[in-house]
Order: sequence, then C-alpha cells, then structure tokens
Amino acid sequence: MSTCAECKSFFVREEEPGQGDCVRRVVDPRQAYYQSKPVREDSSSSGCESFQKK
Amino acid sequence: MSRRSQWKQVADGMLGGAGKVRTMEERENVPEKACGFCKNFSENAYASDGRGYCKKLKVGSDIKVDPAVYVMEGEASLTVLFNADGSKCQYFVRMELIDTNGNEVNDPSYRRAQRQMEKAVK
Amino acid sequence: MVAEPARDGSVQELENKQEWWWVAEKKRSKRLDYLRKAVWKKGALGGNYAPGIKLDLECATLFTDMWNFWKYDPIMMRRAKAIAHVLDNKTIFITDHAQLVGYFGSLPHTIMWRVDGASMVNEEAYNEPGIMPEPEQESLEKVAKLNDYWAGQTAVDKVARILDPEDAVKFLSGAIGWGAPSSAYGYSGKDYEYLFAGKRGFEDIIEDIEAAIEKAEEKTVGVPGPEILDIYDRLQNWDAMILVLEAAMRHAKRYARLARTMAENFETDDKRKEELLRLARTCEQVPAKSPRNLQESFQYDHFVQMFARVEAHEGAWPARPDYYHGPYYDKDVNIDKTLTKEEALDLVGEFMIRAYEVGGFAPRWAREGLQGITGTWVWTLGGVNKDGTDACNDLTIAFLQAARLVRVSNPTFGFRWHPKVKDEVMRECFECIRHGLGYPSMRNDPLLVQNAMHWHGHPLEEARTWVHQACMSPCPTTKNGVQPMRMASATANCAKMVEYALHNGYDHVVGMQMGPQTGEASSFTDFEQLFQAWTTQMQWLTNLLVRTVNLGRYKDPEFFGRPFLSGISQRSVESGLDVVSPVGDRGNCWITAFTWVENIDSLAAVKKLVFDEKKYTMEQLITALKANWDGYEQMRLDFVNNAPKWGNDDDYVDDIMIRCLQATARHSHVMKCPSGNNWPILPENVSGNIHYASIVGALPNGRRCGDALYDGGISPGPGLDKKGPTAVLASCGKIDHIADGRAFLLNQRLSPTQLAGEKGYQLWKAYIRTWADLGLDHVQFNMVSDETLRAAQKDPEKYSEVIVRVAGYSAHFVDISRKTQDNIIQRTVQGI
Amino acid sequence: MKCTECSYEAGVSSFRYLYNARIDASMTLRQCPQCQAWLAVDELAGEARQRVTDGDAPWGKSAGIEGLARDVAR
Repeated sequence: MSTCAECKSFFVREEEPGQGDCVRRVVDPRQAYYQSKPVREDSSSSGCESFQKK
Repeated sequence: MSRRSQWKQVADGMLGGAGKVRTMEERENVPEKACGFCKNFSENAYASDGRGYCKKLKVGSDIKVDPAVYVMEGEASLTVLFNADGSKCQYFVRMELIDTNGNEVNDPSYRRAQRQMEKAVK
Repeated sequence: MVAEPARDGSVQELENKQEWWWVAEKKRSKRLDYLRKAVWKKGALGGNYAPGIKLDLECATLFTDMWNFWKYDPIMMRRAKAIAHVLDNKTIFITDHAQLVGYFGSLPHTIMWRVDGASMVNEEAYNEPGIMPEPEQESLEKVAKLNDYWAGQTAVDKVARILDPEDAVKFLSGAIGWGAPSSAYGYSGKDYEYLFAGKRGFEDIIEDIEAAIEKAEEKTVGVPGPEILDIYDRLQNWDAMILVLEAAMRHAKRYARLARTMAENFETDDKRKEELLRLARTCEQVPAKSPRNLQESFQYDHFVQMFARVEAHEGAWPARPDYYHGPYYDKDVNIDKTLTKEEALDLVGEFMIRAYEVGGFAPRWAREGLQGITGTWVWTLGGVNKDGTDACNDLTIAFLQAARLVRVSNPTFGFRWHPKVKDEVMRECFECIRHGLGYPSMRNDPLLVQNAMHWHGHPLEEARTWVHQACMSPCPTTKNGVQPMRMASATANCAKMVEYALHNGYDHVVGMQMGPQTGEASSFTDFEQLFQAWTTQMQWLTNLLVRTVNLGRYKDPEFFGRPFLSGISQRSVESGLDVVSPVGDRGNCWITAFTWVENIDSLAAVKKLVFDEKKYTMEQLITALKANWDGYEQMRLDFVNNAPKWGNDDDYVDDIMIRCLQATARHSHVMKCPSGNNWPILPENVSGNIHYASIVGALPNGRRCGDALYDGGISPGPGLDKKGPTAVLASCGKIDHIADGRAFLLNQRLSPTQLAGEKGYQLWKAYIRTWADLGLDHVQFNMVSDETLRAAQKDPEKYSEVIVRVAGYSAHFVDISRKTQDNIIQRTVQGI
Repeated sequence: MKCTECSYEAGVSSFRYLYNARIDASMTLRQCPQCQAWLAVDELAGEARQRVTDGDAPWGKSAGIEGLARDVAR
C-alpha cells in the first residue's frame, strides 16, 4: 500500500514531523493555481486519482 | 384561547419544518398533483426553501388526511411545500404557466425555481 | 482561459466611443488583466448563480464535524474550535500572478455555505439548481445529511423559537421586511482604530487578552461574591478568542508555506519566484505581527475579512482603505521608493479583485435584493482626519484610478466629500463616474458627522472616523462606536404602510391580517383620517421589525457567538464579552426603509384626486386597487399624470414627504436598540424594489402589483421627475438630512454625452456644489446611455463588462434581471 | 385578447402580468400562458401589440428632458 509520503505532491512540514501538505497544480476554466491541503505522511494514497510516485 | 396561543398554532404550522429530519425521498419527490403545480400556491418571499401559502386554505387545514380538512377562515394562510401532495385536496387547480426561470425575480404566483420543479416541469 | 482579446482600435478611439471596459483592458497591466479575468463571479444573475459556481461542501463539513465533536463546550469555545478546524484543514490556493492571498471557500469557484445560520437557507441550498458539486447525487446526500444535523439548531431556528409567535409569523411572511435577526448573517464593522491605527498584530492582541485574563483571575481566586460569577464565562470567551486568533495565524502560515513550496519546487521564472518568496514573508508577518509595508497592510486587512467570513456570513464590508493603508503607500512609494506607482496600482487593483471574488451562498431574497453582487462591499474613501483636516491622500487617488482599471462591481466606493477636498481628487471621482462605474457615491461628510452625533451621540472625533457600514449608513471604527452586527432585519418594505392603511391592515398578497385594523379606507372622509391610519401602520411595522432584531441581537451571544470578531475588537478584548453583546456598544442602528417614496406619491394622489378635487371616491379607488387597476386604465393614468409627484419642487407633495419623515423620526426616538439608542430610518432600496414588485399590491401612485417599485431612497419615481435636476435637488433639500433620518439615497442619471470633456467636469462640479449647499447627504450617478444599455440587453456577451448603479451598489448590467434593467433605463436622464 | 405569436385568446387578465416598464404609459408587458411569449399590451385598448424580445423597448426610450442628451433626443 502506498502512502502520501511517496507521492510527488507531498511536501513534509519540517516543524511538524509526520505532517505534510499535498500541493497540486490545477487549471480550471478561468484560472490556474496551486492548491494545498494538509495530509499525514502515513496516509494511504490508495484511491487518490492524483497519486504520482516520486 | 390567548392571543399568544392562537399565534403559536399559526407559527407552528409555518415553522414546523425547521426541526424536522426529512428523507431524500421526501426532498426529491414531486407528486403528480404537487402543490407547486396548483394555481392556489403562492411562494413565500422570505424562506425560499420551497414553502408557500395556499391562497384558499387557512391554518388548521390538513390536506394529507383523507378526507382532507378544509379551514376557510382564519388569521393566516396554510403553509405548504412546493412538493406537498395535493391529490386529496378538492381545491387543486393545475396551473398552465409555471415559471422555473430563477434569473427573473420573485413572483410568488408563477415562479417555482427549485431544482426539483425544473426537472418536473421539463 | 476565457480572456477575451481587447477590442481593435487605439485607446484614444475607444475613449472617444466611451467604451470604457475595452479601454480598461488595454490600459491595465498583464497581471491585473489576468487576475481580473480569473475571478469566478459569485453574484447571482437575477436570482441564480452563474454556471460553474458550486456550493462549498468542504468547509461546511469540516465545521460541522468539529462542532459536533465539541458538543459540551460553551458556544464561543465550540465555535472557535470548529473555526480553527476549518482554518487548519481547508484547501487553500494561490492563483498565478497573485500577490495577495486568501479566500474563505476551499476553491476559487466555490461559495461558502453558512451551514449553522438557518435551516430554511440550508434547505434552499439543497433545492438550488446548478450549484451541487459533481457527482450531484453524492453531494445532495451530503447536503441532506448536514441539513438533518442542523435542523432546529441553527442560529435563526433558535431565535424563531423565542420570538413572539405573531411577530414570527408576520416577519417570516416575507411581506414586510427581510434580513435575519442573527449575526450569523451579519454586517460587522471592524475596530480599525484598534487594529490598524493601534498597529496591533494578533500576537499583540493575545498579549492584551492574557493581561486581561490575569487581572480577572485575581478575582476568581479571591474573595467570593456575586460580582465574580460572570467572570468565569468571560474567561472561557477570552480562551476562545486566543484559540481562534492562533488558528488564524497558523492559517496564514499555511499560505507562507505554500508560497515557498511553489517558489522552491515549481516556479521557473526568477521574478515570480521572488514575488512568491515576498508573499511567503508577508504571510509570516501578518496577521501575527503588524504590517511593515503596503502589501502586508493589504494582506492583513484581507485576512481579517476572510476570517470574519469563515465565522459568519458577512453581507457588507465596512472599510476605509485609503485612510488606514495610506501611510504605508506613502512610505513605500514616496519615502522609501520600494514600490513604483505602477506597482502600487497593481497591488491596489488586486486588493479590490480579492474582495470581488468573495461570495457565499445567500438566500434567494438576498440574491434578488442584491442582484449581481454578493453583498454591499461599499468602501469609504476621502473624508477628514479626527482633527477635521482633509484625510485624502495619494492612496485615495490610487484607489480611484485602480477602480477604472479593474472595473469590479464589488467593492464600490462611497466618497466622503467635504469643502476642503482638492480638485485633483474630485477629478478622479468624476472620471470613475464618467467611466460608467456608478461609483463613488458622493457623501456629504460635514453633514453626516453631525448626523452621527445627533442620532447616536458619537463624539465628534469618533464620528469623523465613519465608514459605510453597509450601502449607506455611517458608523465609527472605534471601540465604542463600531457596530458588530448590522441589525439588517429591520429592513422595512415601507410601501406596505400605505397599502395597509388603504386595506384596513389586510395583506391581499399573503392573505393575512398583518397590520392593525385602522378602519375601512372607503369610509374615510378626509385626508387626516388616511394619514392617521398611515402613521399607525408605520409605527406597527417598524415596531415589529425592531422588536424582532433587538431580540436577535440580545440573544446572539447565547445562540451564535463570534470568537474571532470579538478577538479583534478592543471592547471584547478588554471585557471578555462577546462583541455582539450590547454592553459597551453605543448603538448605531437604522431601519433600512425600502420602497419609501411610494407612500408619498400615493398619499399625495389620494389627497389631490379624492379629497381635494373629489374626482373619485375612496370606494372607487379601493375597488380599482383591489382589481390591480385591471379595467381602470384611464383612472390609473389619471393618478399617475394628474397628481403631484415627489421630485418636482412641488410643495403639495413635498410637504407630505416632510410630514411622513417627521412622524417617523419622532417614532425613531421612541423605539430603542438594546444599547438604549435610537432607531432612525434610512430610505434606500438596493434592488429590493424589484424583489418586492410582486409582493406589494396596487397603489394610488399608479403602480400595479408586479411593477418595479421606485428605485429608492428619496429618488423620484422613474420618469416622474419632469422638471429637471434642480427641481429634484430642491425637493430633496427640503428634508432635514440630520434630524429627519439617518441618510437618504438619491439616484440620478446623467447624460454621458453632455458630461464629456472638461466642460462636463465643470458642470458636474457645479452640480455637486449645489447639492452640498442644499444640505443633501448622498447622491450617486448612472452615466451610461440608453443605446448602450439596450444593446447590452440584445447582446449581453459583448457588453458583459458594462456596469450600472442599481441603488446603494453597482452591478454588471448583464447580471440583473430584465425587469431591473428596464427600471434603470426608465430613470430620467437629467441634463445639468 | 389574442396572442400575436400563437393566437391564444382569453381575457387580458388571463395573460400573466409581468410589469409596466413606464408607469406613465398604458403599455404593459404580459406573458402568454400558452406559448409563454412576452407581449407588449395596450391596456387601454386591451390588445397585444407585439412580441417583446431582449433589447426591445416598445414603450420608448428613457423618460426625461428631451433634447438635452443625444441618446434622449433620438
């Protein structure tokens, strides 16, 4: 089972071990942006359509 | 009955839905003779959750029971939802023109802009 | 990207053709152009949200999860924890080219949903077409589940349960007023003096709170007595304030981290990389610490607004950006020269754009009443300093210039005019109006300062800090002057006063005895009987609305709770009370008087044609009104054309206006707010004149049920001001703009052709001088031609950027309903 | 009254009343209950005059002072 920590979109929070941010680029019909959502590094990434192995 | 008690009854009729848990079926189903298809239905201009007034019946009426109870006099009109079942109501009159265009503004008599009514009218 | 190419032709050619939206596109920077077009517009088109706008389920779910988890906490603490959970976990984003960040929904196209506000609004969200995120069925199930959880325990449900049942039924009929008696749908003023003038970051505030806690604890561990008992609640409140302020700082740091991640991992352009690192430093500084430069100052302000909106559905945006951010502009641009004027203009424009993109799910009546926008973001510019000197600065000018480049319909500006405003600033105001923005509205500052002192007893220095709390009403930004909850449910559909006076208090639209039985009008034998009936209905209607909202305000700390707003308000930081508590609030209430002038024209028409000329009997009139004038067209035209109408300098009708206003003003001193202060009226409409068109019955001014009501305030009926602009001003000048009410909205339509060039500016300036000399407090202008507006109706996509002044706000013409559009076109174009 | 589009015929009040675009004129907008077209109706004559579509203004231009502005004078 893969975890978020193994994903290209995962960025660890140095000051909070185990915690990280899932940062992804999105292009919608009006604008392009980077979005960020908190995740734990040991969270399962199964079922995540955006998972990309580092 | 005191003034407060009388109005409490009216308020309960009007606000009764606020604390009520509803099923998806209750939310989605628009019966063949839904109040929203009736000429006597007038949307509430404040709560646009689909409630409205019956232009014929007053508070105390009950069109869910068989035979329906009709109260024709009183302080306030009966509150009904757009998708309440009006099949047992003798005052149900089908409306020819139902306006589901929510881009135009409030018209209590004709407009029914709910997603469910949009589907039902189409 | 949907960016449309700029129209062919030079800037000069486009200016000559007065195609200002194409001019703006050509003149603004690439950054502003991108950001302006990137906005997902949240204002409803008439009553419906635009395609692609979706309900934000993420924040609603996060909030509900934590609210449910902490069910045994006191309400302030419970809300603080739920808000903190949202701020810590919601999705955040940074748009390409952006230098300012912060949105209260999770993604750019989402509208925040105040799930704890009102069950009926929640059910409306469920029924709303087009806004469910895909897959729709899954979203509907989520929304249904949330609705079932909140059913009966939202803020408005709680108030509705304790209202007098008769008041509740009549208020919720939708016939006599709108708004919600809860700060869940608030219009909160911000204590800018504490935050900005006081140069406090959240860390400083937490120090202030901790000092207050320490002082309070001396008592809770001391001698027992009744005076210490409520301190325990205050300690909980203080803790809640600290908790939410800390969460807010963490939230800002999430943006800082994202900006750094982008700069270090994705960005290849060196310039953008540096911008992102600056953005990171900005979000590390504010809101934790006070700002050091213009970007940080804007960012701080924007964060404050966003956090307040995560806490409550804010319907307005009281702000005075040139005054509070001006010193940083001066430092960066003029002194340190770390920013060029062009760079500063980009920041100012983006600051407006960040506000423009904000929008939450609003009930349909609010969408219809504010068509095209999501709330009244009326920002205040100009005015005076506390010592009475001119407060205009370089940033005032920059805002007026940026507005013409970004052309947003929200925020708009209200300009505090006073005799010392420099010509260069007046020219900038005029250019915005000439470019068809419909703003700034012009406000008479000396008069409104006096008005604030008269009605609410604000001391002079505090009154001089005033900002528009919503569209129109001034409110100070000081500890005791700032109002945490605009009591918007005292918004009266005033045309009902005369309607009820004519129908013995009965409402034929909702089929209910609403007002008191003041007698069958068909038996009235003189005008005084009708006027007496009108006065009784006026008092009944205003009493009911004020009772309702007073109770909502009083119970709000128990039913809702505002830990964040309290945490940024000096009086709560000092007292430990929820800021919505009336304690320490001087009171700044007003009754928004929609559909006011119909009363005047209707009363005048009855006086003239029934009682003076005896051309018709009261019985004939009542019969015609009950028939909605159907079959009485000739008579209706008589009541329109052969009765005097407000706005023509005709004492016959103007005296009735003064009489009605004075009767209401007397009653305004009788009704009191929870702080014991007065309730003056403020005639204005937003687009409530359209929302109420099918709810107000036929009236003696000649309207039928269904017709748009007048566009509001003290504006004459569209097309009925036939004697020119000076006569309009003369009529309006007969009102005492201090003692007769809180403020009075006046719409005027001017000809873009007549006001072209230098001559046009001079004409307008002379008009403003006359307006001020006559003692009016407000005027705003539409300056777009019939040709353009009709063309925009035919080809909306081509004219998607045309802006018009609706009432106390501006909207893109294509976003308002056809009835509203026609109502605006019908207004008289005045030659000045 | 007869609908100019679909010839539906009924009393004036059977046509949904929309609004009166100029309060001082007897032209109103009503909607045909059959074909739903918006119609300009002469209330004095009780007759539908024409269909109204986007941008049409059968009641004329803005009210106001004639001749002072180009767009008004036209």
